[in-house]
Amino acid sequence: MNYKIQDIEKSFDGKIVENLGNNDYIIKINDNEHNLKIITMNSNGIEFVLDNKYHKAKYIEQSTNEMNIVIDNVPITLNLHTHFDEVVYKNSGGGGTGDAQLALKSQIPGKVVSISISEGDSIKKGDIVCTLESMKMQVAIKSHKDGVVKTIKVKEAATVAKGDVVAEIE
Amino acid sequence: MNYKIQDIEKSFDGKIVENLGNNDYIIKINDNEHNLKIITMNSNGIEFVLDNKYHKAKYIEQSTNEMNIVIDNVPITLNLHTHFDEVVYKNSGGGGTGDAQLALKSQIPGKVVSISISEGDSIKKGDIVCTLESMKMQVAIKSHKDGVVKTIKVKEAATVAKGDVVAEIE
Amino acid sequence: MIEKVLIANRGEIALRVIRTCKALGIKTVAVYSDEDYNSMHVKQATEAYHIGEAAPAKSYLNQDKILEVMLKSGTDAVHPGYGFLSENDDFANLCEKNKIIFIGPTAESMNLCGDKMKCKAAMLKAEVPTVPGSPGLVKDAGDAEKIANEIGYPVMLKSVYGGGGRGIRIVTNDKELRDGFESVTGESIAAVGKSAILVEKYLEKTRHIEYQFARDTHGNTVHIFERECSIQRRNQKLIEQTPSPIVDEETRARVGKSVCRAADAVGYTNLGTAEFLRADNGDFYFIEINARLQVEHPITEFVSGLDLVKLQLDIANGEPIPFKQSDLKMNGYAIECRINAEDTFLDFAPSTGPVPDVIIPAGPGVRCDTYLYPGCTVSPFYDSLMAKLVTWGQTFEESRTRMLAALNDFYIQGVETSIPLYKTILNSDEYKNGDLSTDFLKRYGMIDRLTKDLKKEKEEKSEAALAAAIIHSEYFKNRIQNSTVNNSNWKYKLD
Amino acid sequence: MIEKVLIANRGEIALRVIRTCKALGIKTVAVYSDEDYNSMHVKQATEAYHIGEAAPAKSYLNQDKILEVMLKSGTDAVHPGYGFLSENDDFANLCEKNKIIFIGPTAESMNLCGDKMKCKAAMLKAEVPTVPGSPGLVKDAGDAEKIANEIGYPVMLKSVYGGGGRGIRIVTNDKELRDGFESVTGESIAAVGKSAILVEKYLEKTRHIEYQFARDTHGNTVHIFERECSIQRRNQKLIEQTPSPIVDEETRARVGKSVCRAADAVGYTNLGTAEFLRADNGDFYFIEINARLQVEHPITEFVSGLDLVKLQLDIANGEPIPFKQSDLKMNGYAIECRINAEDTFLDFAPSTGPVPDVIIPAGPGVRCDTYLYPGCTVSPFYDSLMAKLVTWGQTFEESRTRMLAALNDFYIQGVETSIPLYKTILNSDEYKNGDLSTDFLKRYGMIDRLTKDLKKEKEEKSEAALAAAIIHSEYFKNRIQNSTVNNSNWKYKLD
Repeated sequence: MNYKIQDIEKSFDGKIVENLGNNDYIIKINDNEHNLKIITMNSNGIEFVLDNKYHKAKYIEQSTNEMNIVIDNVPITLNLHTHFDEVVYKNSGGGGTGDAQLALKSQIPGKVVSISISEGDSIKKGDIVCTLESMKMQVAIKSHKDGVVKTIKVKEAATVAKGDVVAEIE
Repeated sequence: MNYKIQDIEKSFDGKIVENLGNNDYIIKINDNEHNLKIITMNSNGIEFVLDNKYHKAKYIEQSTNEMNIVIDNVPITLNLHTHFDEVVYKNSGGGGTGDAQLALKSQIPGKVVSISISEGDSIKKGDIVCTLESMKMQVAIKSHKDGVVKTIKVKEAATVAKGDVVAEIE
Repeated sequence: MIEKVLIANRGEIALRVIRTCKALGIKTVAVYSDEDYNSMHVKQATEAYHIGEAAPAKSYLNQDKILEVMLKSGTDAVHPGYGFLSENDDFANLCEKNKIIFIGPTAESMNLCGDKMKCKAAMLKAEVPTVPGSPGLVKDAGDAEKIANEIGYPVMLKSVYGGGGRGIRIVTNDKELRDGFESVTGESIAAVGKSAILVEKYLEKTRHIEYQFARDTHGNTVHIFERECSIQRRNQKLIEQTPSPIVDEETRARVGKSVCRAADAVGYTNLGTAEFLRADNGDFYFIEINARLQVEHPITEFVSGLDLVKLQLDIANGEPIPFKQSDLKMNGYAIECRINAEDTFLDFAPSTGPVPDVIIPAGPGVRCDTYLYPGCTVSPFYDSLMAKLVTWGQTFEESRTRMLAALNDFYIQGVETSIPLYKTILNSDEYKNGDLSTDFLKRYGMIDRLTKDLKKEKEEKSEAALAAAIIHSEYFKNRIQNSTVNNSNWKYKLD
Repeated sequence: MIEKVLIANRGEIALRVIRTCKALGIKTVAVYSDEDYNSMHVKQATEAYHIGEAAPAKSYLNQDKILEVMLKSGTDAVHPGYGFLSENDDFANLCEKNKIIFIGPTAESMNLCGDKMKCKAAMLKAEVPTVPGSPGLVKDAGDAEKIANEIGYPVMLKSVYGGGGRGIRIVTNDKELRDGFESVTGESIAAVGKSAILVEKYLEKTRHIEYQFARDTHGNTVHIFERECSIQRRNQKLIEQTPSPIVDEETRARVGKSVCRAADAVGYTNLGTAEFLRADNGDFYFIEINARLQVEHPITEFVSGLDLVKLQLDIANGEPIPFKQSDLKMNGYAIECRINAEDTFLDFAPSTGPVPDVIIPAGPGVRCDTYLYPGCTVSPFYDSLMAKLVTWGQTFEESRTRMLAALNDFYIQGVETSIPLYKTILNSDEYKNGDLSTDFLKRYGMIDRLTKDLKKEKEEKSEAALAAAIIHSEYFKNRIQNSTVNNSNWKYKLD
């Protein structure tokens, strides 16, 4: 499979060369072979020794072509080039980011203190959509693009989780 | 239900008086009512607040009329007087302890270093049956009664877990 | 003698107080909100009482409910921790009335500390230097100019009705002052319909240096050295250390004496902290007294050998402080990093939620005060301080490198933390050289450096990340061949 | 300069060494057996290499394999920890030959320390008092009687072929000696076909007191105070403390000087410990030198402020010890409890298995060195030391009460531990009064007292236990009504 790591200007080819049994594997990244021993593994994460170095990874989220993991406390996003479409459900919400994206998501969890817009309003990128309170702080959620407010998905005093859609902007 | 606690010269009556919902209960021990709030619970253990004191219990083993728990790090054996026979499997091995008991169990885990008896031998209470090694120490497993060795259940160099039957003495 | 203490707080500080009480054989009473029924302070206290809903106003700030628990549980003293009711003189009063010892200053002294104008007046009388400026409001531009020339430019014109940077002007000469006076007055009238202006010396590149002090009911006062807390974000301390790299023996003793005068001046009892701004020219200016145990008290404990909570209890029991100023010797160097649940790159926005796994660092010279345990939750209802990581060393370098090693060991799954930022800061030459100031993060572009450090870290971890991804894909493929997959959340179906 | 250290050990001591290396920026190489692939030292080291099967002979004692890893990984020094290869002069030799720094004394000095007869002779020459007795074997009963009269009765007759209490006789006068000599000779010949007898002064109510010392390659020697380790079971230390309650300044300095002579006499380099018996009359007798870092080194770290592993690395790098004897000041009091996986009531038999949950105590003055984490396993292949709980206080009482609180907080699910015994000991008047001796447990019937304490604890917990049982029964009843029960292991079917 072919991988790219976000923020890093390289792409990688990676595959398992051999399963040696007893949780030992030989894997190949680009042209180099590596020894890998799985210590523990489940669907949430893996602990392994790669070429005599211990690593601990947590699998956060996977979509058709993107995978978020935290390895040794370092969050890394991998882009995958593969064909899992038939089985993998794309669970990252809308389609892509940027101007095309309808959904405005909250990057923090919190309680809605106030909502600054109404459905049908024309708004600019950076306009405050609503204000959340969390840990005694007030944080403004701002529009990610110019557009018209299609729907507001939250109510005052409601609790919002990280990643929840706050509003849809067309 | 009626309970007795090993090593304590009292017997207790205990029951749930009311389930108040939200994990709150009123229970009655002898003549006194107590408030109990379950914090977490599964089949292995429970954390709860009893009359405003926090406790953590682990359920170790239960048979028809005996229950072993560790509460706040204190191991306690309760004798139950109830009629669960139809559903509860008595998983404590043989029947009772003392002279009637056939099975000699190891109280420690370890590796069998040597076996000192043969099947058919007549032995006395306290005679060494086998020697285990664990954590660099050698520990002798001694017969719990006078009798004849019916079967030896372990082999040299085998690993024995705590509670495993080492031999049967008739 | 205090025999049972209610801790009107939660989180790491509740645990900190419980710990000393346990060692002294004093019973503890925890209180908890709906959000905290599974929190560590509930589990560690002798008794625990539910006091209400998650919102602080309905639980940890609910004085009536807390009083009810104190009376019901037979508590003879209350420790307020920091935050919540710790500097609330009404609560101190309520305790006094109900004959429950409030572990802290009297309501009267607390009130005096909390009133900035009255407190400043008391300091002037006690010859404790405050930031030079007008003693109160200035009458007009002429008055302001007179004062500006006395204290020297640059000065700051401040409308008392301003706030958040509005109604403030820094001026460097008489002309700018006269123009500035007019516009600040105008802004203030436009905004709130009235104007009232203060003049204060404007200080650049200041350090935040504070002194721990203690004063008993017999009038004995000691200071327990300084702490430098210059590394801040949004006026909140991130990293504290003691000794300060720019405080020598002579300065320590000199400023320390003024701290004792300050404590005497407000009739303080129990432990408190006098906060100072330290100007780049070396002058110290008193800002305020924090009338409670501070978050950063462990660094003082490390270098003094004292248990400050025990000292609080002794003083609350009416005992004299069991040592003299001359008995106190500073031993080694200590650093504290406040491990916050926050996202450095989202302007330090809160990060909350379940924490399935934690590894807490330990070892020689390492102390970690925390409420975290595997399976706990970081609540959005309370502040973001999850842990205080504190290290000690015989030298500053030893305490710094121990901190770095401990930061590397600290594993908190599930929430964003300030740990990566602290690694960048502790590795910087500016930090190593003690070149600290309250604008340290901005002055030295620490967030940008962190971005670079994280990119480097990503590069270092890229092979391991790929390995994890490769194994995951393989595992996934094998599993889906053997089971029915519910596509909507396959992730949870694998095990 | 050492840049990469292999730790030829496992468990808490491997972690301890890794910690200091991390703080100093030194890379670490862990080695692990089949049993340890999921152990914390594998996770914390920079690199980790598998070296063989669980049995120590096939892994941690496998010199060839460890050498192979050292060469492959580019290690320039090896830290042996304690146990395993730490006092193996062949291994020290092997390292020397392969130009890998062995962090400890030279093979030659180690050999001298390990040979009791040669070491005793070196001590006599250096005027370090050893237990009075015959310099070697005695010729006959007459010779024995002569020596007995020189050193004074009671004396002990010891067959060098005895062991485990056999072939030993305590005699109090000439007549008993002559009778005893005959029977010991007879017993020894009967048992092993030959006899060889030593005479040694018999000491009652002895204390085990040892001195930490350091000696660099330039010949500088310092002692770093004493540790009292009298509380033992089967000659294994359970609780250690410093300072010893019966060592005053004058004694500390006097015996300390003899410790430095002892280190010089055997040409020691690096850190070592000189063990003494302290007779009830106050005399100190040298027993042996432990040529390695000791389990109980953290209490010395607490009162000296030193990082002893760092000191080991400095000395191994050929640096002079960076302080003088006169620079060392003892600060406060420290206690260590060895948290063993053992069942006090089964004569301290091992207790092993999975540890699903652990709560490790922390707080001011508390340090816990441990390999435990939730989900780890206590292996039957290695020794029973799971954790070292160490507390410090300004006073002995503070360190003692902190230890009691920390012992109460320590939660280890799944195995039996020595924690309850330590609570009984630390609460006893004899311990509080410092009335210690190597037979402390028997002398004061501590196991019986523990039984009583546990019974009391059971009584206190009986209502809570009942509550847990009642809820369990209810829960169980509800569940079995709703599901098919596999009677054979219903316990695991409930969730």
